[in-house]
Amino acid sequence: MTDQRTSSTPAPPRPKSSILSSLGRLAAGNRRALFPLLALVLILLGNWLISPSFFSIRVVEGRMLGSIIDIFNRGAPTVLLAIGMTLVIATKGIDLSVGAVIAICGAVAAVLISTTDLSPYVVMLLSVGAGILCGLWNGILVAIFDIQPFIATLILMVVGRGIAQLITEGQIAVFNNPTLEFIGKGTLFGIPFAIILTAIVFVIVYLFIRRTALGLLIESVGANARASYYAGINARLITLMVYVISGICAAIAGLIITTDIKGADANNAGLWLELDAILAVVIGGTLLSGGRFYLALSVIGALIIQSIQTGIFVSGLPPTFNLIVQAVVILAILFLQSEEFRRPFVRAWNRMRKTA
Amino acid sequence: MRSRAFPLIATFVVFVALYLIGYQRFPAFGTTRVIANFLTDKSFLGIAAVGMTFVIIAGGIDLSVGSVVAFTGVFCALAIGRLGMHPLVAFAVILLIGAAFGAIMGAVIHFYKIPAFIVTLAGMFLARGGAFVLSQESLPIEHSFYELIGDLYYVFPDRGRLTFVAVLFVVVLVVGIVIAHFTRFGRNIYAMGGSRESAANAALLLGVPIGRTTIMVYTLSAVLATLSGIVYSLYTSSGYPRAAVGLELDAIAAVVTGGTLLTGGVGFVAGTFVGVMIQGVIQTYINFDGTLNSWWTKIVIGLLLFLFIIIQKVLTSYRGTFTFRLIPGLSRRAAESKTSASPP
Amino acid sequence: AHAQDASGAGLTIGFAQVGSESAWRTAFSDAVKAEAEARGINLLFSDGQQKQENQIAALRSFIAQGVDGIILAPVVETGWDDVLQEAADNSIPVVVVDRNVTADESLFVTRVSSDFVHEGRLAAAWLVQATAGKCDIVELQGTVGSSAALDRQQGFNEVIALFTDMQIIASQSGDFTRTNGKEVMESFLNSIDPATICAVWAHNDDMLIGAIEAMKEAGIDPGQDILTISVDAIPDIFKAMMDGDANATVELSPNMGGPAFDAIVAAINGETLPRWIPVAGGIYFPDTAAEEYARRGGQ
Amino acid sequence: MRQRVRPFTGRQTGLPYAELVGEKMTVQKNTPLLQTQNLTKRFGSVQALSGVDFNLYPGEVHAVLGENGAGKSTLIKLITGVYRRDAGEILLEGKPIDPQSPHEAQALGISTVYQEINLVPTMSVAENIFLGRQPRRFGFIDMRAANARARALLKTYHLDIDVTRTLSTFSIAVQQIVAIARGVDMSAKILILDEPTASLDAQEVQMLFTVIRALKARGIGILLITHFLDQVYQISDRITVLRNGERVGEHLTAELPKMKLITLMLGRELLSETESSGAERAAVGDAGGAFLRTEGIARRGMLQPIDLSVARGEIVGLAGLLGSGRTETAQLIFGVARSDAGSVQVKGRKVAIGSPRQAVQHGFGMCPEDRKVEGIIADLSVRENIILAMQAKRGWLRALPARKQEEIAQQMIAALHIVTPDSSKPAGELSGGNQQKVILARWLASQPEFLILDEPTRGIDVGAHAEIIHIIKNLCAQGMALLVISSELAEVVDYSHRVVVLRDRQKLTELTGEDISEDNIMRAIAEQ
Ligand SMILES: Nc1ncnc2c1ncn2[C@@H]1O[C@H](COP(=O)(O)OP(=O)(O)OP(=O)(O)O)[C@@H](O)[C@H]1O
Ligand SMILES: Nc1ncnc2c1ncn2[C@@H]1O[C@H](COP(=O)(O)OP(=O)(O)OP(=O)(O)O)[C@@H](O)[C@H]1O
Ligand SMILES: [Mg+2]
Ligand SMILES: [Mg+2]
Repeated sequence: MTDQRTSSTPAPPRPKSSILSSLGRLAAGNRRALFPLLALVLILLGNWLISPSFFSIRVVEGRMLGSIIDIFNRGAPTVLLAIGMTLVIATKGIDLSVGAVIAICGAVAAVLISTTDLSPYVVMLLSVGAGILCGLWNGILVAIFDIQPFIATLILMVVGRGIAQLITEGQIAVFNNPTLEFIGKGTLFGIPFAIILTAIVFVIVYLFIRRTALGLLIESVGANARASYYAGINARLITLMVYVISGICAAIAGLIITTDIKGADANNAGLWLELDAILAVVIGGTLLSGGRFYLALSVIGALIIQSIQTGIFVSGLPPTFNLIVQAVVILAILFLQSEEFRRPFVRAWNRMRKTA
Repeated sequence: MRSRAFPLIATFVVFVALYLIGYQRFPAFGTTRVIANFLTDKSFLGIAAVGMTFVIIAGGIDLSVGSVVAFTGVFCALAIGRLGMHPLVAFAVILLIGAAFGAIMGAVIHFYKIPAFIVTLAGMFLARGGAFVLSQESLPIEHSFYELIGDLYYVFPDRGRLTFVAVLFVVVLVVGIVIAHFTRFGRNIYAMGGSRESAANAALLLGVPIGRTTIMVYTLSAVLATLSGIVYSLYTSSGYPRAAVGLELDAIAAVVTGGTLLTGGVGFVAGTFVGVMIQGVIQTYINFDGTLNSWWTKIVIGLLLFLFIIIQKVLTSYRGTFTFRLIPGLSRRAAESKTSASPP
Repeated sequence: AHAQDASGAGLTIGFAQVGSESAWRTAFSDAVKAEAEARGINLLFSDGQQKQENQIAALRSFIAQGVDGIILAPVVETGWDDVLQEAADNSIPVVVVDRNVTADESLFVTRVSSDFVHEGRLAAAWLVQATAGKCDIVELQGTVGSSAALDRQQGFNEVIALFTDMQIIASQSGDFTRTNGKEVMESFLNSIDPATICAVWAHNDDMLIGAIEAMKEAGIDPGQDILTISVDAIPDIFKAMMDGDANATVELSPNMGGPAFDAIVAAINGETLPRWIPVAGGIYFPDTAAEEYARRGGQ
Repeated sequence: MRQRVRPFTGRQTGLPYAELVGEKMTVQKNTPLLQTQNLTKRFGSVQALSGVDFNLYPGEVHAVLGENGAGKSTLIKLITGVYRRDAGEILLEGKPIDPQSPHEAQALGISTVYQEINLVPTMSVAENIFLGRQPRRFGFIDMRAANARARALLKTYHLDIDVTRTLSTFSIAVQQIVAIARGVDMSAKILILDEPTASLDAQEVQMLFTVIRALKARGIGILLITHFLDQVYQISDRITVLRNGERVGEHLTAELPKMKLITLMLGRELLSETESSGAERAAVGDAGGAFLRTEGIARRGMLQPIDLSVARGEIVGLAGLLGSGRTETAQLIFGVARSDAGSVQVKGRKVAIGSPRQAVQHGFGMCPEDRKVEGIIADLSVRENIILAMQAKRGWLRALPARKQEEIAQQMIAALHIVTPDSSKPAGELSGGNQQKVILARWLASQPEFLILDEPTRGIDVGAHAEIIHIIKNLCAQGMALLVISSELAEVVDYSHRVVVLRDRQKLTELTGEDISEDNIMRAIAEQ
């Protein structure tokens, strides 16, 4: 299904399947994709000013290394979470539990691989299965029991970390299994596998959402649940599905984070990552009040957040200032995106052009 | 005919039931000690949660409160300890700073149409970061005024202590209830949150001054968060930049368990009080039990919260059929009893 | 108070723990619980989830319950005056473990802890020896503002300040976690020529273990190309030593339960105690790694 | 004493003495209460208003008429500061004003009832009426007084409801009355009513007009927008007609014949109001066999047991006053609410319908009454709104190809004359009447066998009204079964083969064939 949503008003053609095509749209003058992309470019340039070697890529033992690779590699979990979170937010929901789900799925994988003889592939499946269960739990609370998403997922956010600790008994469950570790540490064609995996997940989710009518129905339910109900849409099923997708994304993120350090850290894995994911979605332009969503721009949003993070690391600034720098940069991006903020500048610019 | 306060009453009933279960297991629950402890230990959470209630009813959210609490504490510690300010002066100054902080967040939300979630998230980073810049270490506050406040408590016969901060919490609560229900500002907040869903904002068309109300709501929340920070600094006699991490989530949980809808427009400040107390009971119960290890503590807290919400849900929707409740918003009109009316 | 059996059997003691933010913390909690069980003490455990307010509430619950004694592992040093006063008013002895508190000394019986500043000094001293006082160091800090991070940094910096050729060339917070330790190390290796880095100094073992992964992926041999030093002495760091990836770790002993219980019993019996009961912590090297690993229950 | 007062002379005002002392009204006629000059507004590619001049005098009812999307609501929203104008002036009593928000407009004495019901659904009726101007005692809101006053106020509209109940629990008609009551109660100088009577029945309309006349007598200027031309001739003094955002004329009502008015509005002649004879009715009867038959479906507190049948190719009208249970009947049939008694047969087979989704699977469709809440999905495009029901019917797995979507949307836009620059415009930005058409299009696109229409012509202009009725008849001729609810009896009488009359949530009687007439329906309702 190609998307033909073009519009005269600021409304929104939906980004296509990749960052590249988003860039293409930028050339086509697409306002919505413009500002997140512009922000990303500006931040990367800023990083390059701070650290001249920012864009350089070394190859060591067949593995590409460099800050720019780091951004994609380190950003992978946030990107994954942002993909799931976008869909959840589009239905007017929110999923606070993703950080805890990361911990659970990581713990499941680590404990299973180190204490049983299961094949690593089975372990991966079981770990993703745990993510599906978590998503189902959230989805059932929200869709069937009609509990407010914030509070419904807050429950799993609290309980989930406890469950993860229960599984690992409060220790960091370490393991040694090259197959499993490949998810987080392996490389394919020199590119860290986590990046490739994330790209694959993105494409699959994108196709799943846009090739079926799911995307439209999600937007419809998010924009007006009651009218959608009258139109004969099964809002319950849709809601359930987005939470499950979010659970799956979190599980994969959990596998990446866990295998990256060869240990499941139930206490810290994915801690506060849900906030990053939500932030990424918002930077991408999806409204927290539901409705229209922009999957590719959420990915850009996640990369922006990671670029800020990596930029801070390479800057050598004392860590005391980390939070302030993040806040200022994020605010700057949001101001840049705010039409109301830009308006006076645009006017002044137009006036200048006229007089000139 | 069902009263609109019904959810509030249901919430309260469940709270009492929860408390009685605790009492049945630990008789000490019945002492004024434990009851007064609820108020004292949850005073700063409660004060922040009152502010959060307004923001949520207005259809927004304020994630900055925990950081504002920390910043306030560190600021007070420095102002009193380093600059030699009298605590009352320091309080006045920080309350003004807090008010300005809230007003700016509100203005950014209103004028630049940036979602509250993100603006206040940035506010959260800024305030916490600011606290770190002021001091990385925890700073003790030693001042006779703090001792004075610390000694200001009423002792019940069974040695329970009604502290100053507990009383302050109750006062803020009462003032909050009055503002919410008996002032035009309060009603405008409800109107704003209740019509956020409508495409052409009904509150705007009805003549609610949206901009002013938005700014005032976030100012109120920030002022109460600052007050909460002052209470926290009184409670601990110190300022610590890492204090109250995640307080906003607790506050939101208290507001929501108190029956306020995150979609805005519906809720009670008094409900928030019950929500805060429920957290107190759960915490005290776990502390009294003393056998839960770290992870079981988390699991039990979450499950009790879950249990509570389910019971509340069942109680408050006993009339609507199941179908109605599945669709948000549908329940209200269709499921509520429509008294048969005679045509004019 | 009536005289008490030296083991403390039959006492009810409340233990306000910080939380379970790290594996070391969990080991610490487990050690205290095991000790209580061995002694027949009825231990009320409270997990503060890294929040002082929760810990204060826990202390007040303990007081309301009328426990015989309280062990407090404070999340932060300040802010305990009022609640300790309340315990004192109710004649409940309090022993502070792990970290210090700034409250008036009369309000608690004693303090059982190691010395974070000392740990930092110890780490620095070893590095000075190992590099003959000439080394460019990258530092992985703990969580910003935590007392462990602040004190370890202070102790370490005090020592290296004495050597003009020793300096910290990059420093960033890794939040005490493996993931962040790895991420920060990666960015160091990208922005600084790895050949110029002489050593990694991590405020805890977990961050170092993450950093070791980062170094390996960048084709650097940790422990060889870049020296490593960290604090905690958790089992996994000994494993790393056995693999030749880590050079030294300073111990932070989790076994503070025994002395703490002893102190409470002594206080109940009216004995006077020293203000500070230090717990021994040494520095460990690869030569004893295998044996330490086994001793600490590594598989 | 009187002699001492300095006599008025024309010199002071420059006007003839006679005009000043003679007819007070004349003076006021010369200074409009509200004046707009050259008002212009553009939304993206749509020129909603261009250079509109408009005058409202004290004590007159001035109707602003035009097709759906002509710019009527935009005119109002510019006056009250909801939108910023691109150009033009607004003068109040001769002085330029520039309200930045409805709040400021209100403060200037302009009170407005907007087209869609714009009240706060989560607040009580009384609070909605007094929002922003609550009675206070000692500085605090006195809710008791507010409730009492609200009750008294609504009494004048013969509405006896519990004013402390949440607004959203009331039907759309009640909400409409509440909105009007609020607006009227606040009106100081000017009252603007944007389609206030869209969901009211004849009695309510008369009540409103009584109130309007009283305001008129007080010298308040009233701007009225409506699509009911009969009402225009009944109440208004003057008419301004807008077409495509331009003013095409201002006339005294008395001097403008209806047909000329329609031609002015549409810019063309109206489709001839066609056939509809008793003979035709008899011909259909139950030729197609009953598509739907309900036996005693009911729900406690909502509807008494009701028997109903609709045949293929038949239009069944539901008539009754407000609150008589028409919407409830539709909701039970469509599965929005689950019935707790009785049974439903579709094509002779017993079925259980527990949700709209199941109803849709059985070939049902329903245009709900409350288009803003239950109908339109404002954020989605016109195209997506149109294909939504069809897509829901296919299930989420089988997406409708984009080309097909566009094709259907274009078809519907053309067939229903939906005014929109293209199919990708967000539906929420369409004018009210066009939104209504989009919802109709949604259900037509899903090709139902049985369609329920609850107030399908609400807010539809005369031209479109005729078109929609035409469409309804055509659908019926093609063998679709229709159940239509409308407050306009004339309309019901026009197209129904059978009329079911409801009162007090109960079926009173059924009229067929020659018996169908407005008189008979009214009589049935009035009968004890
Ligand atoms: N907020 C908006 N954004 C974009 N276009 C708009 C907006 N509001 C109105 N329009 C467009 O302006 C035109 C005039 O709309 P308006 O609502 O004034 O019509 P109207 O005369 O009130 O019609 P109706 O009788 O259907 O209510 C329409 O084409 C509509 O699509
Ligand atoms: N005149 C009235 N006085 C009091 N309550 C009324 C009046 N009219 C309607 N109501 C309320 O409105 C509720 C819903 O009636 P509703 O309008 O949905 O029925 P209806 O027959 O579908 O009417 P319509 O379709 O004409 O709006 C009734 O339960 C009643 O409480
Ligand atoms: Mg209109
Ligand atoms: Mg109706």
